[in-house]
Amino acid sequence: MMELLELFGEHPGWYFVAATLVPLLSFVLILLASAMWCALRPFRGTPVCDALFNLFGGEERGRTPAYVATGAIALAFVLSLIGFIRFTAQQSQFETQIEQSQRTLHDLRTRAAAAQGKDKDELQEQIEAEEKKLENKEKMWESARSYAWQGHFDWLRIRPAGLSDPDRGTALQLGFKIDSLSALMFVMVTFVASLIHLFSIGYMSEELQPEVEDHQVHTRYGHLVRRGRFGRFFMFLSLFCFSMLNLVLADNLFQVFLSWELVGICSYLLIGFYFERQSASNAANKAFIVNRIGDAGFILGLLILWTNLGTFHFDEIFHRLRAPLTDSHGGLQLAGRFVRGDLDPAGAADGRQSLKYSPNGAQVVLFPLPQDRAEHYHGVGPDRDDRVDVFDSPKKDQHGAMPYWLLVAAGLGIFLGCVGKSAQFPLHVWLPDAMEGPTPVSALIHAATMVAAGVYLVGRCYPLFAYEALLVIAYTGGITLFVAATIAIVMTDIKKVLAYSTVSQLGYMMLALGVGGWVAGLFHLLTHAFFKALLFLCSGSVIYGCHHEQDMLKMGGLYPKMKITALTMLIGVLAIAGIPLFTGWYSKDAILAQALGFVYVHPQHLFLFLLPLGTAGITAFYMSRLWLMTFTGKPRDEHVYEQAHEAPWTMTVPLIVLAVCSVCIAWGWPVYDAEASWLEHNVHHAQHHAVLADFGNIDYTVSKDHGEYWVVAKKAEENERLYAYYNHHLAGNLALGLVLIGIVFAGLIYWKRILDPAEAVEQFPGLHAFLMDKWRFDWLYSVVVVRPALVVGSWLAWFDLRVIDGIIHGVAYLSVLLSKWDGLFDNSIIDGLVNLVGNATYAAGARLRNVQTGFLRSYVVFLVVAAVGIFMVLAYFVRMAAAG
Amino acid sequence: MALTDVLFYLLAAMTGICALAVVVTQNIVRAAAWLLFTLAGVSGLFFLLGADFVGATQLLVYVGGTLVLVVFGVMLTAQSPFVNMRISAAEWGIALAVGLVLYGVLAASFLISNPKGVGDAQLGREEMADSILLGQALLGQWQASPQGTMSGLPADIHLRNRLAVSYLLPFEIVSVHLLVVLIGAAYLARAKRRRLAGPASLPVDGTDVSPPVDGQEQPLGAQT
Amino acid sequence: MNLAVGLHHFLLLGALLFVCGAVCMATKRNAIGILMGVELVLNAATINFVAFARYNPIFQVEGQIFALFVIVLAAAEAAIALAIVLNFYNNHLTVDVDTAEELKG
Amino acid sequence: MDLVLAIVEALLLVTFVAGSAVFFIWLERKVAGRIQDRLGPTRVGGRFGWLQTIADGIKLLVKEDLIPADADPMLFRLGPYIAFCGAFTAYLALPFANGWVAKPLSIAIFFMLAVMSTEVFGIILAGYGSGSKWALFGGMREAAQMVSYEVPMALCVLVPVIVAGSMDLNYISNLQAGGIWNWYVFHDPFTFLAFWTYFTCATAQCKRAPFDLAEAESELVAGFHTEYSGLRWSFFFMAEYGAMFAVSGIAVLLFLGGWSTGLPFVPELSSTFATWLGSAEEPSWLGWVIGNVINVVVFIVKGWLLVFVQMWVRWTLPRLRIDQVMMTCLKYLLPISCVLLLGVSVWQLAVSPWVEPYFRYALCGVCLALFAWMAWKVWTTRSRLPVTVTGATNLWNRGPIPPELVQKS
Repeated sequence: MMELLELFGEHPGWYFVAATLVPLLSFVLILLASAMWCALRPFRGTPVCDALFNLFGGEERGRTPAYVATGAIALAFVLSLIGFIRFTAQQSQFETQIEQSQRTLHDLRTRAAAAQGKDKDELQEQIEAEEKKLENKEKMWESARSYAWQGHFDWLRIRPAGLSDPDRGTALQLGFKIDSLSALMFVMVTFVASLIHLFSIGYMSEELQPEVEDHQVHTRYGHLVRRGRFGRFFMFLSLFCFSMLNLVLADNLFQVFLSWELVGICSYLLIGFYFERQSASNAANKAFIVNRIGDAGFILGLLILWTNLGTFHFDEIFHRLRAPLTDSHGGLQLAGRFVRGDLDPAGAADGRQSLKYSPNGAQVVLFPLPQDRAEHYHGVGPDRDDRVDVFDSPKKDQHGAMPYWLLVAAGLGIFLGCVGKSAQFPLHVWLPDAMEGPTPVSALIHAATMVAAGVYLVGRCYPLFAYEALLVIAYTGGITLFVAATIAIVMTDIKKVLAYSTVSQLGYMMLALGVGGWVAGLFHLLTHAFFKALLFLCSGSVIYGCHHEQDMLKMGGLYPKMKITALTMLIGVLAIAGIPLFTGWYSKDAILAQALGFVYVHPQHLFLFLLPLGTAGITAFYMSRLWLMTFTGKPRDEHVYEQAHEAPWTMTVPLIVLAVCSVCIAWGWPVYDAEASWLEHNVHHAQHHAVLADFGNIDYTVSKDHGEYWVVAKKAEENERLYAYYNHHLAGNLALGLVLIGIVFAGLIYWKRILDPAEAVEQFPGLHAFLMDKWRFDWLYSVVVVRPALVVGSWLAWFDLRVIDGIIHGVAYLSVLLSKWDGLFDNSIIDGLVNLVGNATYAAGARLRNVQTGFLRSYVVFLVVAAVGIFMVLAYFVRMAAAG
Repeated sequence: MALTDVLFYLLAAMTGICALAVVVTQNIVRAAAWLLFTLAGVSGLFFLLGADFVGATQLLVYVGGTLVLVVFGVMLTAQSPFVNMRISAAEWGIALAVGLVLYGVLAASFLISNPKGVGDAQLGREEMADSILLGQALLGQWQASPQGTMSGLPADIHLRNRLAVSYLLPFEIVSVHLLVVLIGAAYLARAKRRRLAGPASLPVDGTDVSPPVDGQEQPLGAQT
Repeated sequence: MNLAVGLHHFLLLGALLFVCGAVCMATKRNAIGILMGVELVLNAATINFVAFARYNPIFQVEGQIFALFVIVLAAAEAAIALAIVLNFYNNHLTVDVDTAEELKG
Repeated sequence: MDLVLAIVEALLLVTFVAGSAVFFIWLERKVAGRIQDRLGPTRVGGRFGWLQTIADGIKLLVKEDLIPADADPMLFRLGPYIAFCGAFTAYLALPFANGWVAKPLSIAIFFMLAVMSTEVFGIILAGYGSGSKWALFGGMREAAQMVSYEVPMALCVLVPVIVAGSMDLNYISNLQAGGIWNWYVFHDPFTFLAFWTYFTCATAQCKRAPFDLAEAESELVAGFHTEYSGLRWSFFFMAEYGAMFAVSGIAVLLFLGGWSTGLPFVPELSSTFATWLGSAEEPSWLGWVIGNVINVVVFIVKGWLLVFVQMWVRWTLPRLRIDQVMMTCLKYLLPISCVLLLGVSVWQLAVSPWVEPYFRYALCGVCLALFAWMAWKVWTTRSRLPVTVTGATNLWNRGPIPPELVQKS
């Protein structure tokens, strides 16, 4: 215990490790308890077993699992909050010093301007001193910007056979890297997850009863009746949280992949929670299989990286791929970017090849590790000598080269994995079906854990995405957000609408990441988590209140019935729509601004701005449609309306808390300033300098003696970031106009009911049908993938049954024959021998039995006779010895 | 033919004859009596040999203790003193034959190996270790380790650890062992309920050997 | 063989006692009789010890001490044996060792 | 020559044992008569009733020896002899005076205990061989009692042996020569207690009252010698009285200074006389003999006193029950004797060097004072011994006696 505390003291990163492990602990606890319960159940009756059985919950296991899981995740939240506070405190001390010295410098200058004479000289001296101090502060600022807690240990070490010493060989590591991004993710995930747990206690309460009747499953004897699965649900939730936290915690791709798969299986288990329902099990399978497709790409990327770089560790990968910031002569022109070149066949010597720098070369230079000693390093690039010797199979501390297309492929592969997880355009089909799971699960998947994982991973791996890969990401996001939004317009299932809104919001994030809005995308990820969780929980509350009625066509006018739900959901709607001063506003405008800047610099990608801009309006439209259809107007279904009621406090309290968060979680000072968001500022700390290198036009020509590099706008019209910075309000206002239009439309149609949606449907029946069929993706996949797969599968099955099984059966038949002969041999000869020995022994024993009379005196006689015999024999030998 | 020789022959005759009587008699109590004379004769031989302490111990332990114990055993377990526990003449024959062979072997072994006997030591020469010497040997104050090679020990063993050899520890061990044995015996033979209900069959001489009630006749069981 | 008493005479007497004890063990069916036989054998050993102590100065201490040990251990043995006999009697209502044949093969 | 000497010694001892037995029988009668107001012994048998004992002897000699029908004749005959031999052999190692002992043994006391322990066997054989259940019971009881009382007795004997550092009785009693405070009974508290414990055990060992369960007439007719008569019967009593004197002699030798007169500043007599009549260079054997004769007298008187005490106890105290006898031995005397043994060892090792010899003086003084006080009381009360009409005596009565209770004689 004390060691653990000291560990916390000396390395605050362990806060987050602990926060990760706590849900796992609760998972294990609940699992063991349930296992004991099941093991003891048959043996009820004996007092001991009864006592234990009741200890583990008895006949009707209460809410204990829920309390355990909720307590665990709440504890994780507290831990990560403490860790986050300590982290930010350690980080921001640099900046406070900088700002304060800047302030002093400023007023010194003003006073210097005012003053004259000798005190002016004094002031000048002071100014110089302050400037010199500020230079060092700039260094500190840089170090603060890339500040991180890390640590790792070798989990299993792969070394060539016969290589015994533990240091060589490559190791799969488990570790943690805490920068401000992951710290924020921790707080967000644990917080939202805690609220969702709390919500679930109420929502899943009917699973508490020993017998639950599932109205959606029809058996021959009526509805299915099964035992409640309260504990199982919370067990899965805990595992889910653990996997997500572990993913956020990871400092290497391998660990990420592990938790990646864990998240996948958890989503499978939770989506298929009501696995008796055909639809639920189908949805679970669908989610799982679609994710497998993505993971195939992920594994591909991992393999490429492993073979070329020999490491999974994020920082090592980035150091290897991106050019170092400085070398012994100061800043580099290509600092932080990929350095490409061509191998020229000449100059090959002792396992090296000479690589010549060219802007579009087919190879990428791999830079040596470590890079902490920039003095001894001589950079590559136009401003340095443009040749470097690379090794064929480079060690980590040597120069190397890998083909550029492989790098792109690796990036695309990893992105494919993210596409699967985050339900991006080609693979988005599983997410709406995932609504089959319980609503809290949907909330968890959509807000905090699963879909966030993809975006988070893209953000994490940003430095290894080549330009083409980033473009693919951006377009994928653009297409996704548009497609999903259009589908969401026509959906009438309240949860489906939210699902598609999630998809489109994720598209926003992807797009932002693709166009260099690293901060914007992850910022949106965080804010979206809050209001999307809020929206889902609200929908869950509505569904709960309407007795599992999800169709909005049967709702309406529910506002007086459930005020809290309605108001909180309204807040969520406004937030996602991007009304100013709500969280969505800050993040979405940042994305739009970044897209605008990108499009300005690269006009050929105009759609990358138009799609999100238009979709902003569509989003506002369908979200307000959702809210208005649900809560306003006169009820469409009297029955549902009569039954409707407000949810218990365990469900409303999370709503209120989340509503507050989704209003003011992103506020900064001044509040109305979109650029001054506290959250964005924090995320910005974690930004890798590669982002600046790709989109920021970092100027490194400042000489070394001036200190380190910093960011300046060289040519504003070529700098997406600066353009975005200057035109933030332009993009924001455009979006706001569209948003207002969308909201007004929705109000006219669904609240005032001046316009009738049916007319629109009649006017564009094809479009409507097309949208209702979700752009016919499922049909497309079934035609292109599923059916061919089935046909091929049938062939393979035939081959399997006939040929493979035939061979196996033949072999089996032969072996049976052999063993029969062998058995004969065994029975006759081997056993014959054994029995012979046994019988002989038995017969001998039967003979010798007569000696054992059981009469003491006969034993004595034997004894004496034996003694005499031995004595005589001895005497004989002694005589022989004496005789010589 | 000194007096001691005469005494030896007397005692030896008494011992041997009484031992034979122990073998041949069929009444167990008489056997005990014969055994008493045997043991007494043996102790007399010890006194004759000058081993006073051993002789006295023999008397105290054997005659006063063991033999009384044996007789108590007889009394406590007697269905009837004259119950027939004879064995067949064949077994008698076998036992006697084997015994004679054994005796022949034993006698022959040392008569043949050393016809004249070890030296010509006569009784009466005062070279027997008296009790004081014995005690000193027990305490290791007097050298008590074999000197010669007769016991197979190297000849110079007494030069090095002459005073080291002490029989105190074995003596203690034996005494503790004796205590343990007594406790164990008392536990084993503690008064238990007879398995057979009802009084035992009355012996012909009217000796009532029904199970002891207050333990007055059960020195082993009742007194510890 | 001279009439002057020497080591032989004691050894012969010890042998006689030993044989008597052996035969006693071999011919008695009474458990206590067998115990007496054991005592005889032990006495034979004791006689030999003391005789050696007397006639072989090398053993003038050991002989007596071993004799003492033999006597004490004989007492212990008798106590245990009698306890066993009593138990045997409690269980079989007899001391005829021939009835103790539950384990006879 | 030594054969003749051995025979002479044996004869002397036999005569002493037999004679003392006769004397003890007479004494027993007188004591019983005195204590229990038995009028017979105070009247019959001529002067001091000495003829009575002679008559008894003649009667026993001429009486017929009965052997019951279902007795085991051999064992029946063997019993008395074994018992008598046990008691008699003990005298072989019993020194009557300095150096006057039949067989000087360095382990005399051990030898005596050993041979006296064989007496049990005679009694067992007698009890069994008689073929009578009373005899059998008596024998069994007797055997159990004697076997168990041997243990604390031997332990108590070990106490002075530890003090003296030898088992040679002669040596031990010589150590106690000089003043009475040199007697081992006063040596230290443990020897003091050991004396009383030993005496109790000895009383029980030679089956005297109140431990005479063997011949508890009220329960079993006469114990192991129910069936005996005549000479064999008298052998038992010779054994008993012999044992009485033997244990008393042991007590005297171990605790009460043996043949030392107890007068202060008088060293061991025989050597004194020898050097007095002769010189230190060649002491005269005449003086030796004279001194030793006095020693013998002193020793025997002491022994007789103890025997008298045994009789006194017998005719004073009621008889115990057999389980009480066993309990007394095994629950009280045995632990006490063990404690005494340990205590005396500790005393010899740790305490004795500090308190010697003052403790002896103190204890001796206290005991003598006590004794004197008791003697004074007895003497003063004996002068007007009240004899009530019921014949019960009341030794410790105070105050004037009502005259009508005084028996005129």
